[in-house]
Amino acid sequence: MRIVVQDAPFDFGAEAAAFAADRRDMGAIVTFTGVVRDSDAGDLQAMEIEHYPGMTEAALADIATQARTRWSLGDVLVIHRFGRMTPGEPIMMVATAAPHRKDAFEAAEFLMDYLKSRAPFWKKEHRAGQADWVAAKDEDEDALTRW
Amino acid sequence: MRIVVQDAPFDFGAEAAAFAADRRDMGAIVTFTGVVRDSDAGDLQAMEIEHYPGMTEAALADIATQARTRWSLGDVLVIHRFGRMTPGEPIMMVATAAPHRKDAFEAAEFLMDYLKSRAPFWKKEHRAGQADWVAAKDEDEDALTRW
Amino acid sequence: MDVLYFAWVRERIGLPKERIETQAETVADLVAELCAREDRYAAAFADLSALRVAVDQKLTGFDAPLEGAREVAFFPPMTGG
Amino acid sequence: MDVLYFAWVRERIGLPKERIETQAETVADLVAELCAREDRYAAAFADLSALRVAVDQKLTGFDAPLEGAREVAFFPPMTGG
Repeated sequence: MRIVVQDAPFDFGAEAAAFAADRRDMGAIVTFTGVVRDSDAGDLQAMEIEHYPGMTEAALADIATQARTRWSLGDVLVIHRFGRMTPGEPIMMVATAAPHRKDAFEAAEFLMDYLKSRAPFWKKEHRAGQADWVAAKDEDEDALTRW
Repeated sequence: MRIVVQDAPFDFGAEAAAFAADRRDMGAIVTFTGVVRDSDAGDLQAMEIEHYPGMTEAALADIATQARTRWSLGDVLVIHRFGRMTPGEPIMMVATAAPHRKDAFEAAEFLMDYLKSRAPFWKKEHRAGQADWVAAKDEDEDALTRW
Repeated sequence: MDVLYFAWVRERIGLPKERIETQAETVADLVAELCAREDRYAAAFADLSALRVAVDQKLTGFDAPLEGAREVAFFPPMTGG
Repeated sequence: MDVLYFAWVRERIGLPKERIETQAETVADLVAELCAREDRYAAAFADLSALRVAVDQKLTGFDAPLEGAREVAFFPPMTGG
């Protein structure tokens, strides 16, 4: 299990390759990557992510440990950035390795659902002349009820 | 949309990185990779995959097109190998890009469920002195009923 | 018509592909014709529930008509992914 | 006790962290104390349903006791991922 919280960009392909390498006993690897999505108007200049140092790492480790308890997993990776990033840049990724695909998929979705609403990150969108905090969505909170 | 059927190994990290690159309008990228899993006894020498040239490509394209009809997707990638491979080698991968994570996850799971039971591939496991065709699992056929 | 066999169906029948002249109206009729020919066919087609069939590279059922078909393939349930 | 503010709560109150000496028994008591101090606190805490609280870096509710707590943090619903 590896949890990384950093402001530096990360190399999604290299992380995915390293995570998947030499998994002779894990038939299924799932990755999810969140990318800074431009606004529909195409005017997003930057996404800024604030976090709560200390609690962030603890919350992510707790979520990953819960996933390992609930599903048969060989390994879990969570990388989440904070600071300023531009459209097209990866914000975060999770990866799961499991003997079977159902466990790998469900655990990755569980990690994402919890990470969205239970890890202390806050997004702010910067457009020309204005900056707005992204509001939490009811559907993200509702997504937790399925687990 | 890209469908690849080949006997050569593929570089999962490089394919994942290329697929995820420059997705300014897609917030969510999901990948699934299937890896040759060793037997519990650790005696699997090779996995051999037979396929039906022509029908394979058509079936994969049809499954990917169905996914694009059912979910809001920006792109779909399917790579599937045939021939002989050893434990730890990637057999296949799918990747989906979508504005939102729910679409990316569901479409990737749909692709996998259909690809398991509706694309003309057959696996044979080689162990010391014997080779056995892998039997289809009822649970893989049952997985289709959820879509 | 080209008839193709894959996986253990291919192994049991002993060849991957053959050209067959037939007046069979459905896949089931073709199977009956083949089974009447030689034991290896009868052995391969003994349990149709363990087999799948594609006509012109599309999955279909054993009651599918063969009129106009150029290619019929028999194989076990698929195990991709 | 250290009190931390994040995102728009931090912006409204005007600082990320402060040390507060308090006898408040619960988080709600602490919020009432802060609101009584200055308008910017009252503005930040006007709608508690729009806020979340962590005591010693664990998410909890506004009725949570503060006995022994070293750090309390207030912030809006999280938007990670």
